[in-house]
Amino acid sequence: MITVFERPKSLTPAKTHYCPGCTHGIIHRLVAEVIDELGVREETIGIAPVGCSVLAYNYFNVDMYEAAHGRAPAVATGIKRVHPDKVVFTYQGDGDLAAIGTAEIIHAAARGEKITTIFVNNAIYGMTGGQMAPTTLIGQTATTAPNGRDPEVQGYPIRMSEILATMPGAAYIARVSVHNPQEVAKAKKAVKTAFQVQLERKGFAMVEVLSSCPTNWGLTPLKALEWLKDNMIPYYPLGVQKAPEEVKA
Amino acid sequence: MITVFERPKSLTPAKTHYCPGCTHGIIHRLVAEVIDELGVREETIGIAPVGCSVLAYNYFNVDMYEAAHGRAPAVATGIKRVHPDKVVFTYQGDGDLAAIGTAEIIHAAARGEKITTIFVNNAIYGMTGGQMAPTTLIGQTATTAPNGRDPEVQGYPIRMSEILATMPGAAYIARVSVHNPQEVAKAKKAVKTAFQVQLERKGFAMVEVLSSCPTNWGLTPLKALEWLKDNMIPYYPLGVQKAPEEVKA
Amino acid sequence: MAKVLMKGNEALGEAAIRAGCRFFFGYPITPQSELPHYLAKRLPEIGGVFLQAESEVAAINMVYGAAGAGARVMTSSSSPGVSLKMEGISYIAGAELPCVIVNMQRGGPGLGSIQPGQSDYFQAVKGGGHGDYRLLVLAPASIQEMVDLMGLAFALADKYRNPVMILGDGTLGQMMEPVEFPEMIDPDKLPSKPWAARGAKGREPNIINSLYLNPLELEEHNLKLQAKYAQMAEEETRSESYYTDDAEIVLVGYGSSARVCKAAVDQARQQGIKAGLFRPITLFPFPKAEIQAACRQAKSVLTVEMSMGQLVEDVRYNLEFKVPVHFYGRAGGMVPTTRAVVSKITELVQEGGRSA
Amino acid sequence: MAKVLMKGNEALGEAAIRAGCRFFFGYPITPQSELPHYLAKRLPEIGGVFLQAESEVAAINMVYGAAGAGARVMTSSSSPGVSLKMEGISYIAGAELPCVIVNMQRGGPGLGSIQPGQSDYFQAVKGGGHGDYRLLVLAPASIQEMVDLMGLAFALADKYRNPVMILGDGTLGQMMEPVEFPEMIDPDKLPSKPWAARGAKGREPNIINSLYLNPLELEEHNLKLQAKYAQMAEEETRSESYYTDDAEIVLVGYGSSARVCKAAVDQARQQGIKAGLFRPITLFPFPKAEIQAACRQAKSVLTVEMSMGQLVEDVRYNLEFKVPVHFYGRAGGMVPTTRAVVSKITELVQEGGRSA
Amino acid sequence: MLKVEFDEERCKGCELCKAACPKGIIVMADHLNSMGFYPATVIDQDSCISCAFCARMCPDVVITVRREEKNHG
Amino acid sequence: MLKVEFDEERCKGCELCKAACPKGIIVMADHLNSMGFYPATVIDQDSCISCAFCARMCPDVVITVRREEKNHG
Amino acid sequence: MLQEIILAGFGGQGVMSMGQLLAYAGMEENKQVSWIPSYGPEMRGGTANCSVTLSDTPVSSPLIDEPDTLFVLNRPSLEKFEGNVKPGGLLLLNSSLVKVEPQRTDLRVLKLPVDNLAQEKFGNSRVANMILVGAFVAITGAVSLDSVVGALKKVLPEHRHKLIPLNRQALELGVELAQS
Amino acid sequence: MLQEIILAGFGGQGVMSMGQLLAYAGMEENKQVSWIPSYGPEMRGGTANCSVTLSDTPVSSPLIDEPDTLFVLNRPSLEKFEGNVKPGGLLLLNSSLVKVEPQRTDLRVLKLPVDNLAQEKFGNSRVANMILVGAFVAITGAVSLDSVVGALKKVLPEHRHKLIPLNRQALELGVELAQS
Ligand SMILES: Cc1ncc(C[n+]2csc(CCOP(=O)(O)OP(=O)(O)O)c2C)c(N)n1
Ligand SMILES: Cc1ncc(C[n+]2csc(CCOP(=O)(O)OP(=O)(O)O)c2C)c(N)n1
Ligand code: SF4
Ligand code: SF4
Ligand code: SF4
Ligand code: SF4
Ligand code: SF4
Ligand code: SF4
Ligand SMILES: [Mg+2]
Ligand SMILES: [Mg+2]
Repeated sequence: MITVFERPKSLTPAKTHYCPGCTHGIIHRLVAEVIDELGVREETIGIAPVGCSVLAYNYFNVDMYEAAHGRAPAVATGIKRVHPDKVVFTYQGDGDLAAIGTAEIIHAAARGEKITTIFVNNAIYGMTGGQMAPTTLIGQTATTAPNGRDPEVQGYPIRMSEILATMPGAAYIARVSVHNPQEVAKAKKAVKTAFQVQLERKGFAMVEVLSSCPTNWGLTPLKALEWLKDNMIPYYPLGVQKAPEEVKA
Repeated sequence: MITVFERPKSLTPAKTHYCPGCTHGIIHRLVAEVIDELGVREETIGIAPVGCSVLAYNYFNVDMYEAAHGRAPAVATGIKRVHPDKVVFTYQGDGDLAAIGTAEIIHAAARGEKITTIFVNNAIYGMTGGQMAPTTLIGQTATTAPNGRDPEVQGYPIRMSEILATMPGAAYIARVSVHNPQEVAKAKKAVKTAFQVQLERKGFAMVEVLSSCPTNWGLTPLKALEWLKDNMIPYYPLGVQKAPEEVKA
Repeated sequence: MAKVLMKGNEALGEAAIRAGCRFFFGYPITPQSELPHYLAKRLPEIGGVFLQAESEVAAINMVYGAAGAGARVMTSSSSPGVSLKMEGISYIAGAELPCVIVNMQRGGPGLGSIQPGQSDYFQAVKGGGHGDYRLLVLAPASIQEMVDLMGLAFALADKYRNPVMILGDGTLGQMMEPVEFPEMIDPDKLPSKPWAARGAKGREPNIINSLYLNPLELEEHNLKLQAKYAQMAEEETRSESYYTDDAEIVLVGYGSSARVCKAAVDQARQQGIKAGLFRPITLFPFPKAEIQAACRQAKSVLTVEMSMGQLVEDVRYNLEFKVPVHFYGRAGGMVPTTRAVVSKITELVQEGGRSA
Repeated sequence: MAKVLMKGNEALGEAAIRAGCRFFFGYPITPQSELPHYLAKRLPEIGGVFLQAESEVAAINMVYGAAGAGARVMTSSSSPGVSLKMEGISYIAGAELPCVIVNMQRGGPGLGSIQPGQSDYFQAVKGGGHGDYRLLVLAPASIQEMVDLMGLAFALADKYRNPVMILGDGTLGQMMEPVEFPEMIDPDKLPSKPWAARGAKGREPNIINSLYLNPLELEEHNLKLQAKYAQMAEEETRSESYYTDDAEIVLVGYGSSARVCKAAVDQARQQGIKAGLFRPITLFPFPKAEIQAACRQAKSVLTVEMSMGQLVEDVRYNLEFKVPVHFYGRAGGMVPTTRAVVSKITELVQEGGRSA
Repeated sequence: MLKVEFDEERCKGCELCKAACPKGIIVMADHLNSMGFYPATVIDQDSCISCAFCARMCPDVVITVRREEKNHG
Repeated sequence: MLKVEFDEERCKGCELCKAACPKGIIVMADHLNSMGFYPATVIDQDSCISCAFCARMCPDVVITVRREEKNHG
Repeated sequence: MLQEIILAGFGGQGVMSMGQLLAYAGMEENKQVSWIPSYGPEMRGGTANCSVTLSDTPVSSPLIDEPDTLFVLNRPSLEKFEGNVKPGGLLLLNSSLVKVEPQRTDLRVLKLPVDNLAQEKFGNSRVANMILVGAFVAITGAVSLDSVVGALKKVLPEHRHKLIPLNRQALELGVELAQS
Repeated sequence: MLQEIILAGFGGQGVMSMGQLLAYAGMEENKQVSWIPSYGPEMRGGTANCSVTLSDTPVSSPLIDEPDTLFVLNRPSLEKFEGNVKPGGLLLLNSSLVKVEPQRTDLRVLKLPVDNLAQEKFGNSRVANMILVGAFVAITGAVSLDSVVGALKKVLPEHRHKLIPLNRQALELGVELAQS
């Protein structure tokens, strides 16, 4: 028998604290698989955000930081400037990256900081109890938008990939999803490219992964994936927003 | 004799502290003229930034705030939510708006906050002694980029108008210049539109004004205007980036 | 009004509304999030505005905007989030704007934990931001007191044109207790604020500002602020003294530690120990005369905190080292138990309350 | 090395380089900007990195990144900018990372002024951020001492794995004085930092973190931090005593106020008044034994600050109210004059140094 | 060795694997694991085509998938 | 009344008005004002076409511009 | 009177509202009461617990180290809290879910298969917790059954008020089982 | 010896480097010296000033309230600082630019039209300030002329070192004028 699928080396044996069916777990695994495949586990430094993935430092089997809420790109910059030859990635939620950390991610991209960002967009603040995120959809309810997001009051959901793709310093920006095995495969390819772009020192790279939060969306894990497909993807279209020439081809 | 040009009522009699030939003065005057023409002087609340225009609260003859560095859009949001019928504008430099205040301006735009922002882009930190701004051009020298901005180290200049124009909450975004009388006239038109868009509650409105800093560019006022035209405009193209349908037409 | 059983965070929200607050700007953080959740629902119902800001920094600056515009306005956070507000708070104090800031403290430093803590005491009372400003700091010890102090907080903020902080902790935010609310204040009927920026109709422009380029003017401004703080010390100190009259040992604690102390005092009294409790309710201004009176006959003082020793410095300072002041603290989200405090009391009483 | 005439801010930059610092992350602000200007030029020349961050918040978090990665790293700002760093500083202290933070204080609160101030004392020594952390705070009084203390700052930061603050003010940053520099330290020859995150080659992963969800663990972590602070108090206090041996009146001041005090002491002595000066060099840990020794024979103490009274509280606290402690402060960018301090001395001596 | 193997104690019973399996051979057990979940499992190992869809969807990395070696027999 | 009038004490001598004047009639005075600048001025008022280019470019709002009334006679 | 109660189970098993119900009932009787949840990053699927104090004198800390009564709705909760119960205290156990035996021998233990009972007797496993509450009321007398029924109106959302009679039946079953 | 000096003029008139020159010269003589600029939002066109202390004992505050010597290069500076000079102090005035008379009668005043002199004698107005410095040296003896010339190397950028002889001539002219 040949093993076709097993736990990647870049994950520790720890059980995660994620809710059942939360796709944070899938995304962790993809990142770990890519690190394994690129053979850079011992060269990699990861940065966990504040958010549901705050304990990612216990799950990735690499040197890790826990960063203040929203500041992972700044922390990554500090690390990368000290160790330009190491692989540095941030793993951030939508509250972390698109709200409090807006300035840090935009300026990391503007600087063309040679880091990889995994941006987990679940359209909600998972960790703190289902508050509205900058990416919460119009009409979607949240504990701080109990009647649904109203653009007249709370404004419009923000599309970070589109914004970052406008910046010359950003080398690779893609949006993927993990709502079925096919999309998971594509997501992994994007994550791999985002790490390769860093290894080739092309500039800033980010993969936005649409992710589910069954708990705060109030749905079963399966219904949550459906909701993601039916509601998030229309507003957050999948695809590569920006890539170096070679990657595009 | 008919007076064809005189000091607008919305400016106080105070002499400004600006350096000779600094175009901050022109931009102040344009804003004051527009407030006069719209007849909203007594309904207007302005917000001065931290930057060379920090003392703008002494120059505009309207209710004024001095805001913490970068936070004018948040301050404006607080005011506008309390007084939705008043006219609220922020006046901000490029360090203020495009560096430390990145998150605040992006989220004011995302919310479609019904305020008007005058963004004075002079590609430098004037107030603090000529440090690099996020908008400093490649190769341009600054006290913190003594050998000129190198994209490999400091990254690429940021185009805020282009970024903000991607946001659904932004109703009007335009870039203008004040390097000659014709452009000054166009700039005034844009400023007026940006206030009208607010009065019509269409959403967030911003005018980016390319401005000179003879002192920190190390040029005479006239040479500074030339440098602006020759160097800034190619990277920061003038024009309306985004407008409500009626305005476009 | 009938009593209702309510979570501290939610009760604070309702109390703010009763106090005439119609504007809230905040950013979520555990363990205070039920406060924004509550207001997100309630404020729009009564024509108010709830806005989730993009960060704590934005939130406090929105408060600056709304306060300068004349509104009763509030924000709320917990330890790391409050640290981010330090610059903004200094601006608000410098510009003399009234507002209420809630800190439901958790364990620190850094990300720390989300369990209750009291280790932001210094930050609250000494001014964690730059410059010689002070907050008026109120420390409730029950849900009912949180409600009562919220009304007071808005009144004092307006009276002094100064930010007022309600310093709670995760326990007070998360627990439910029965509570009664005061009548609703109509914000339109509050005294007007002629200094507020709402459009210069028929008057000279108002300027909301903390910049004084002329150092002499800034010094004068600082002296004015100090005079305000002195007046607060004169008029606004509050405290509770419990069995201190004959107490040989006086416990000092605020907020939820004070509840534990009270139970410990009761138990100690049952054991025949003359114990008492002094509970500062205003942490700034510190109730100096009151603590001196409460400890006049004490052989020793025991300060109990959920921190590694912050309030204890102010206790020693205000008692002017005339009584030995001991310390019992837990940190990191650990809460002192009544049993541990009682055994500390017994120990001190046996020692005769000598060495500090 | 020959003496050179140099601005305080620039001298600090060169001193950091001599101390083996190769990384600087900061954001411009008056009156410290010459420090980044200097390093922007010098660091790239020697293979270091100067990076202007998008904000103070980003800067301090870059420092967190670089410090965790094992580098000697520094940031610098002035009052409002330092307030913005409070959360980040609490994280750095919580994660036990070594770094140096410079605060060239200016007048506050709020935007205040850009003239020199000393009103961030509490923020520096009590922990303006949340949680029970402390900075080791060094207060130079001359350009030469700034240079000397910079070397010490990096050494202590590494020794304790704790952030060290150099607390200066606009005067020290802006003035020029002759200065001599120490030899260059080669950062590659410094002891290695096995805890640093630089890729888990052949070892278990290192984790840079301040989160402890288990409150007992966070409490233990806090106790460990406290033990460090106690060790600092044991081993690292520094101060200068000037004519205190027979002083009837002891002046206390730090940084540039201490210079004025020294001149005042000289003048008072000329007038036959037995005046002395105690100058704390470490503000945290406070040189308690030293100040008690210096004031043993004093009839009164006069604290001189460019603030409305912050250091004075620590002076009273550390003297345990055994000597009357008086206060003379200027604020808002005003600097005490020698003449005013001398007249305050005369006044106190005439009063006989009685009431505090 | 089994083709699909479930590390049952890690399973949170989310059923994402079950929904992803093209052969419909994943079922939820009727006992709770120590975390309090009904874990997923495969009874009919033979029908498994080793596509690993289940494993790819599993957020908890519960599943190991193997296939018979091609040139095996 | 003059067509172009300069509030001399406000002028910072930047010469932006001078460069903008299509008639080239703006010159810098040879005395300093109290701020220490050589202020701009117009000698040849008659040549002025009241286009206000000078005023529009002046950062210090030094200049007032008037024109003769059309139906003046 | 002082009753300190910890209620523990998986998130979603309803321990939080069970605790609130007791606190409300105490309040109806003008007792001093407090309720506090554990809060943390354990989310759905993790364990959840709350502490309730019913007292005649002011409640010191709402946090409870040594409960008089422990409600246990799942196995991890038994392991976590059993050791803390006061000697002689009460342990109420949902034996439909907890199959192991308690270790302590100094406690009063009542094991009720409430999930099964609720399903069998009322065809609705949602009221399982009420059987335990009924048993608690019967054994401790900390609050009256009427107060608990009265409190249901406060704890149940409006649209569930029609279930109050059913809940009362479940409570009564608990009383009965405790007394037998 | 203690010499406290304020130098004031418009920004761009070179008062900052004039002050640094004096401080360097003092340092060359192993004096205790300090220099500090005024700093503020006055930028180009505003007034600028700096304070220099030359002393035999450690310098207390580098800020100077009552200078022994005041260099005045423009009119606003005269108005701003004249009143502060110590009675009997020295006022050095560039009378090419300052046309008004000082008010104080208790000062030693030296008015030199240095812009004109520099232009006339050396065809280079850039060295005007040096004439004032020369006069200062001659009158106060606070530092020696040689030290000032030596300090020029430190203050002037490399590519301007060829101007040192010219600067020396200007300094000497100042000495001469002061002595006459
Ligand atoms: C400065 C600060 N503000 C707020 C918080 C509280 N907080 C923790 S996680 C979080 C949001 C998490 O949302 P997101 O980034 O979308 O991650 P998710 O949990 O959805 O994966 C917030 C607001 C904090 N820890 N620090
Ligand atoms: C929190 C904070 N950081 C830094 C500063 C210092 N500061 C004042 S103005 C300024 C930049 C001004 O540049 P810009 O916004 O471009 O305005 P300009 O002066 O060019 O008009 C800075 C960094 C400050 N006052 N507050
Ligand atoms: S709360 Fe949402 S995002 Fe967080 S672990 Fe649970 S399902 Fe995932
Ligand atoms: S420094 Fe530059 S931006 Fe500031 S006033 Fe002078 S010319 Fe204008
Ligand atoms: S490997 Fe494929 S066929 Fe086999 S159990 Fe998994 S999903 Fe089903
Ligand atoms: S996807 Fe994984 S966790 Fe979910 S049921 Fe299947 S095996 Fe269990
Ligand atoms: S109005 Fe026109 S013509 Fe007249 S001076 Fe001004 S620019 Fe010249
Ligand atoms: S543009 Fe204005 S300030 Fe400049 S020279 Fe002309 S009048 Fe003077
Ligand atoms: Mg999220
Ligand atoms: Mg600028």
